[in-house]
Amino acid sequence: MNFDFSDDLKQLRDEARRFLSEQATPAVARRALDGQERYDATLWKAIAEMGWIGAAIPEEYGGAGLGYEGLCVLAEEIGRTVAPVPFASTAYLAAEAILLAGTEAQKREWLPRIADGSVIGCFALSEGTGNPDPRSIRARAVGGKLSGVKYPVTDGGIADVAIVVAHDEAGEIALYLLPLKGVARTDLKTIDPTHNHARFDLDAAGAEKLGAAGGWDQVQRLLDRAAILFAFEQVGGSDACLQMARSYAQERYAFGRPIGSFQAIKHKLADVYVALELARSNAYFGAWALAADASDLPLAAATVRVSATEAYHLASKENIQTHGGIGFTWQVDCHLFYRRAKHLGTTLGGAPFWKDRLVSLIETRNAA
Amino acid sequence: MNFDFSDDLKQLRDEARRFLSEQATPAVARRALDGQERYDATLWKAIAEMGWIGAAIPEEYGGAGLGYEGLCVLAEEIGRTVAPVPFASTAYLAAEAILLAGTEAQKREWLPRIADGSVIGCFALSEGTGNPDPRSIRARAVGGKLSGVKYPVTDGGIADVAIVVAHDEAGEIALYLLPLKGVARTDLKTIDPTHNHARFDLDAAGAEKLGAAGGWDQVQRLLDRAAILFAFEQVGGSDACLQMARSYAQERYAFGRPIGSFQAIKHKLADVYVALELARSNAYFGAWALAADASDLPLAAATVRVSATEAYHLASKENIQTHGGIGFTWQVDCHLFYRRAKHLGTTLGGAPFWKDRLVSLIETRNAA
Amino acid sequence: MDFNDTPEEATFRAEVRSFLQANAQPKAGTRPVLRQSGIDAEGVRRCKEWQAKKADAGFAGLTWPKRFGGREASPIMQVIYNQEEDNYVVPKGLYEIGLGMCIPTMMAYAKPEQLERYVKPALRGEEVWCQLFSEPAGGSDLAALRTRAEKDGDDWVINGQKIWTSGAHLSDFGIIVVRTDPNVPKHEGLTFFFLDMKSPGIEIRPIHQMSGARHFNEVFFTDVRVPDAQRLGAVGQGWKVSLTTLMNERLAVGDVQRPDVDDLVELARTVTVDGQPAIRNGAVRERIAEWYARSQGLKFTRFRTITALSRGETPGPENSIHKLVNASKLQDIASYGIDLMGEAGILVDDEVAEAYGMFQAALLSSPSSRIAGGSDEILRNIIAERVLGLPGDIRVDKNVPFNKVPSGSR
Amino acid sequence: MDFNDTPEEATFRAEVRSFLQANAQPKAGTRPVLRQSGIDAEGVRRCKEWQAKKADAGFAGLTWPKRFGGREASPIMQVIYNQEEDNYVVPKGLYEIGLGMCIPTMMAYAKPEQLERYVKPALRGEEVWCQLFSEPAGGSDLAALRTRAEKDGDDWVINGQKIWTSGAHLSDFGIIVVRTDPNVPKHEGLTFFFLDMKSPGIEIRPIHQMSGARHFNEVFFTDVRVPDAQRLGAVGQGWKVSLTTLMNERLAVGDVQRPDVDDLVELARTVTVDGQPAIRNGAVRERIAEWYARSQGLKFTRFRTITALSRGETPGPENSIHKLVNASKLQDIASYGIDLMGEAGILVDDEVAEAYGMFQAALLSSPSSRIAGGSDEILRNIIAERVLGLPGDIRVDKNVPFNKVPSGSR
Repeated sequence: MNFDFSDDLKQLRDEARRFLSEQATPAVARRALDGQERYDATLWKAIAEMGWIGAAIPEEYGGAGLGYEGLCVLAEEIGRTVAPVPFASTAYLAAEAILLAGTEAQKREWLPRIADGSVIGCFALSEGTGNPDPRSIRARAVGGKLSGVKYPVTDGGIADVAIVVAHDEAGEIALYLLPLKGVARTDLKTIDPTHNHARFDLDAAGAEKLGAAGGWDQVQRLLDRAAILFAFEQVGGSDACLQMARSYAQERYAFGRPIGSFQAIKHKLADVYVALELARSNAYFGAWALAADASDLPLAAATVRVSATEAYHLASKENIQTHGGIGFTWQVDCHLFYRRAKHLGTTLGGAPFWKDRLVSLIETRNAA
Repeated sequence: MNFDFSDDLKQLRDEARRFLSEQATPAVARRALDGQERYDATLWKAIAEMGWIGAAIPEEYGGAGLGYEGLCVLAEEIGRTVAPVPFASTAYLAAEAILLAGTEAQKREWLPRIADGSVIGCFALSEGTGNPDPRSIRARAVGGKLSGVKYPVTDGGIADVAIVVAHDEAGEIALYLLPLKGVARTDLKTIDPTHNHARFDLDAAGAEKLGAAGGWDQVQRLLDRAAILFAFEQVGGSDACLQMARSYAQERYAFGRPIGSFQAIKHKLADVYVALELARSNAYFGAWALAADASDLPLAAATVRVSATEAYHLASKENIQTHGGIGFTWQVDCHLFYRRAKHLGTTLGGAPFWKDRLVSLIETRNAA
Repeated sequence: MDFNDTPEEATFRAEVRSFLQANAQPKAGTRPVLRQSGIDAEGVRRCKEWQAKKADAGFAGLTWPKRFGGREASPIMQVIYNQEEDNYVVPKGLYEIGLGMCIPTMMAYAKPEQLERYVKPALRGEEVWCQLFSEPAGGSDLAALRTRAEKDGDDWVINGQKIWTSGAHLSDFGIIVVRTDPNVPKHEGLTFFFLDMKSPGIEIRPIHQMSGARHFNEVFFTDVRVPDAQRLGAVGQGWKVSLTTLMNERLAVGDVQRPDVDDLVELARTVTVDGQPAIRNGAVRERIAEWYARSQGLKFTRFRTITALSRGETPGPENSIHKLVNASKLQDIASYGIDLMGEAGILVDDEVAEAYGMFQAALLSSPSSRIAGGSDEILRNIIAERVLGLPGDIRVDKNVPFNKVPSGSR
Repeated sequence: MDFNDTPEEATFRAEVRSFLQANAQPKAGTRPVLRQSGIDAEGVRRCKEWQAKKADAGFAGLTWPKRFGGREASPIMQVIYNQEEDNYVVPKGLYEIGLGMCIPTMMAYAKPEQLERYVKPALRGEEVWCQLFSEPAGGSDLAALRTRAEKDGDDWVINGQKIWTSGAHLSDFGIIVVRTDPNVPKHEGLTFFFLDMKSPGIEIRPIHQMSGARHFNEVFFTDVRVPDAQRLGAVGQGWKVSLTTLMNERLAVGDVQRPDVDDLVELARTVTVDGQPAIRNGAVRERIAEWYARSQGLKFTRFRTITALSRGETPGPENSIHKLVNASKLQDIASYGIDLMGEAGILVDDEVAEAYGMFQAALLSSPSSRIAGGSDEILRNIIAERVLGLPGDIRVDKNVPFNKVPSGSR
């Protein structure tokens, strides 16, 4: 058994961590937070140049061909920051959708431009309030023209192309590839301003179907794969929060002793550590399932989604708590992670959705 | 507003506490625990003589006429012990059923003998695994003869009369009054051996319907009223556990200091205190609703059932935890309360049943 | 047990009601006020107007001595007033600290002529007061404050920094505790003053919270002179005076925080889970039941406190459970509600977001609820030590001169 | 990442499998063994027989030096052996402590001739060993032990009491740590010995647990003589020796505890909620999902540990998470399963109770899981201090002679 990343990938991880700790500082995120910019184009360009966006895209389509384990490793490091870049939207969702469902021509047209950073992607699933559900999809394509309302779309305001979930002429759920130039988009205010979010009002917008209609199953397949990659970001973010809390608890004194010597703090952070390690171990299994395209992938995805979402929410809120008063001020970074935790934990569907799905998958497995 | 018991009732409470702390010691419960006896007849007789069993039974039926607040006060004190007496079965269930549904003649026949302790009652609802549900009732009366299987019946092996939930000839759910002499009963082993539990195998056992058939609503009404009285026992038991844990934490030293000076213990017991106080306050509202026969009674009952069940389970398990190794030995009393907590928390239906019911009642209230 | 007023209480309640009916707007809808981004000039004007009206009608300082414009009423009357006022839209947020904490401390320690000068203007709302206790290095360790005062002639000269001062920028006066002797143990070297917030050398900066709110301030002191006559209590007795102030905090009734469980019920009727209203889902029902039981438990705990008050008893540290339970409940309800909304749960714009963005606002404000005014950890300590009688934490700073106590790098 | 054995591991695994196939019964059904009321004479016979067979086949003491009958294999081979053995019904419970903790301590500290005498009989299961560390006054504070030994000629004379000694009544020998100097701080006055459990003056009494089990014993020492030659390590170095013993505990793999989440799933298909199988209820599904995620997280955490082992790394204190998570999960699953059963949830008779009474048995055994072998609180301390590097608790007993340390009344 070898249930760990290879030395090459660990080296990639260390390099990524070093790069991001210098280039993707909270100060960078704050430019988006304060509304100065909708994403950090410089950072995005640098990430593209290192080949990260196309890490899991095969070399024939312009990717780095590092495979999914490589993308997982990078996801954890990106999650460790609150980098204001459309990495998840582009690499885990748009590129994955095209890889999963696109025709050969579509792959050749789009993937190289995604991999080199010249095209930003996004995924337009939701139509207002609600967790992923085929019954909630009203968007419809008629004669290659998409109509409907989609919101919120993460990175929708800055993307060049969207993968849109809509009904085709036959009433089947399908994925559509929608170039966004000229499409009516409105920016939305959200709890995580370090990512752009937009609303699409589609009125016969020109789009092409991604391969053949795959129905809701295809959407779910995309969500499953993305859930594993998101989980690595969540694990990275949880770890960042735990490290922040730990450092603060070692350095901050009250009653003449480091606050980290009080069991109220020690045991709180031990609980965060436990949640993080469980999530990390489940994420490793997800990475294996993704790389091996295992039949266990859906179950692995739902499992890690549940534990990683729990871990990041816990780690980010208890990081604030450990910091005390300073922790809920705007100028201290704790809240950036708390906001991001909730954003990552609701995009792709919230915990209630994934818990229910997890049990359905257990039932299916047991019935088999 | 006067949201507290009267001075008279507080005096009753103090007297009851004094009496029980002397007469209903854990040593008494251990005689039942060790299988030496199925209940403590001496204690039962003493309780009867003080008029506690008939506390809420009107004087015209031989009761003390103290009202429901009085019975609540006594319930808390009894709950504080793990007394091996059929108080709940007799006073909260059998007597209450007769008061609620019985004819005048039935009241005159049975209540005085219940009040004076000469008749022990019990309530036979369950037919094996499952929470209260009219669909689970198979027992049936034909021509005044009851047939079916009922288990577990708390105190069923020592009772003289049972209130049995069964279908009448018309297929309606009704309460039946079943004298137990000659009825086939088998003792059952349970997690709480300080109460007798039995299985009834009824084969055309002679019984009489309690008043007119009231349907499941009548059963639920009985459960609601009993839930409030049980809650006072649960509050008393939780408080006993908290006091045990608190004393132990003050007296037991580790690392040169009382273990109660460690925040792991302090904060654990603070959480127990919080759960207990919330339950106690909800119980007070239940006592008011019972005494006033308020329309809020069902909602009050479900609410306090949820919080009292949570409080007692928490208090009893963390009492063991606070005691450490000695806490899980047979000879230390912690486990008597842990067992009793689960017994009280499942009789009348477990927390999942009552939580669901609570929300149904909120929905009904909101719709009104 | 009953929920009825005594005849005296009923008379008073009727009086309050008719005052409020004549002078204030009943709370109409259920839409909560979410973003409290501090009080602007117009807000200050409305607060002052309302306070003057209350004072003129005899509803300000209900429990205060008559010679200061009070009624010498029992605390239960204050509760009744608050219950009734809560049904109306009235301007809030300017006087709670001054009237609730500062002036009572003055009444306990200031000279008669100072009381003549300050109490009535405060009661009528003409002068606003703030409380300057917390410091960056202190946090939960309130007494570890470092702002120092040195005697210079008849004055004291204050240097240092206070933090988390609500309404400092709107205040005319403040009460402050400072260190006058760093060579003795923590609690022994403190002295208490009141001061003019317009004194030279005071600089006030608002604190920007993660929720966007700016309720609190940092207050910097550079050679601020305070006459010794404005000292409250003896030199070195500042901690004892502070406890008087903090004791008055205990009775403050927390505002109802939204979303509460009723808002979650409403949300659960609106959003769907697996094609059905969320309220039909067992998991949602279980959460609602648990939070409902907790909310009701707090409500009836408050009723027990009110009963004790009406008997003339003094509520004790057991009241810590309200904030402890409420703060986490708020955070958890907010978080869960957002999860039910799915991806759109992140929307905060009150025109677009479900339930006016109430859940999102609470997600961002609740972390401060778990910290400000006594963190979860401090509240559990209070319950454990002062209610349950468990031993205190081991105190390494006990009997150690303050300037020898380890203080770390942050 | 892969789940494959290395060629060497695969060869070894095949060897283990063929040994087990030839010598043991595969686990047939799923019915768990619930009541482990200690090992009777027949159980001892079967344990001894099986251990001899294992030793003869070279599967006992896998990681031990060859000169003592071991194979000098890497720890991963032990893991592989355990994984495979876990698929078979084999007698257990007699040798874990002796071979896992006592003999490794002997190997580190005993004289060569003692090792010649004791190791092989232990490995073949001919002699049983126990470990005498815990005391009533100690608890989590293991080193606060009071059993004393005084030098008398070439012997030491032991008086006092040990507790929680598994298998004491079945043991031939034991290792023990005792206080030889109460006038120095706690950790400095201890000395370590091995002794004959049949020595005069030893009295063994079983402890009756709340679950009904009688795994543990109290062991009383009255003037028990142990030759100085049986001392392990120097006088006063007993704590250091104890740490060697305890370090060997860390690798012990916890048995799978039942009911686990799969049992809850099975139960939820059987019992009904509101007329439907419980598994259709959202609340039940949510719990199942959360516990499943936790169980899987632990499983894969173990895979990460095994990977580290197979690379020759030594697992550290992070392994504390297994017991911490499992013990509460067991208690919670047991409690919740019983709640789903309603009133009949209290039945314990395995013929009558749902799921063979597995949930009820766990309700009663799980409290000990949260305490024995490191309480929840100690495990969180270990994680906080040794994994996260947070400061230790304030130690009032540090540098204080043991007989001057406050010890309370219990």
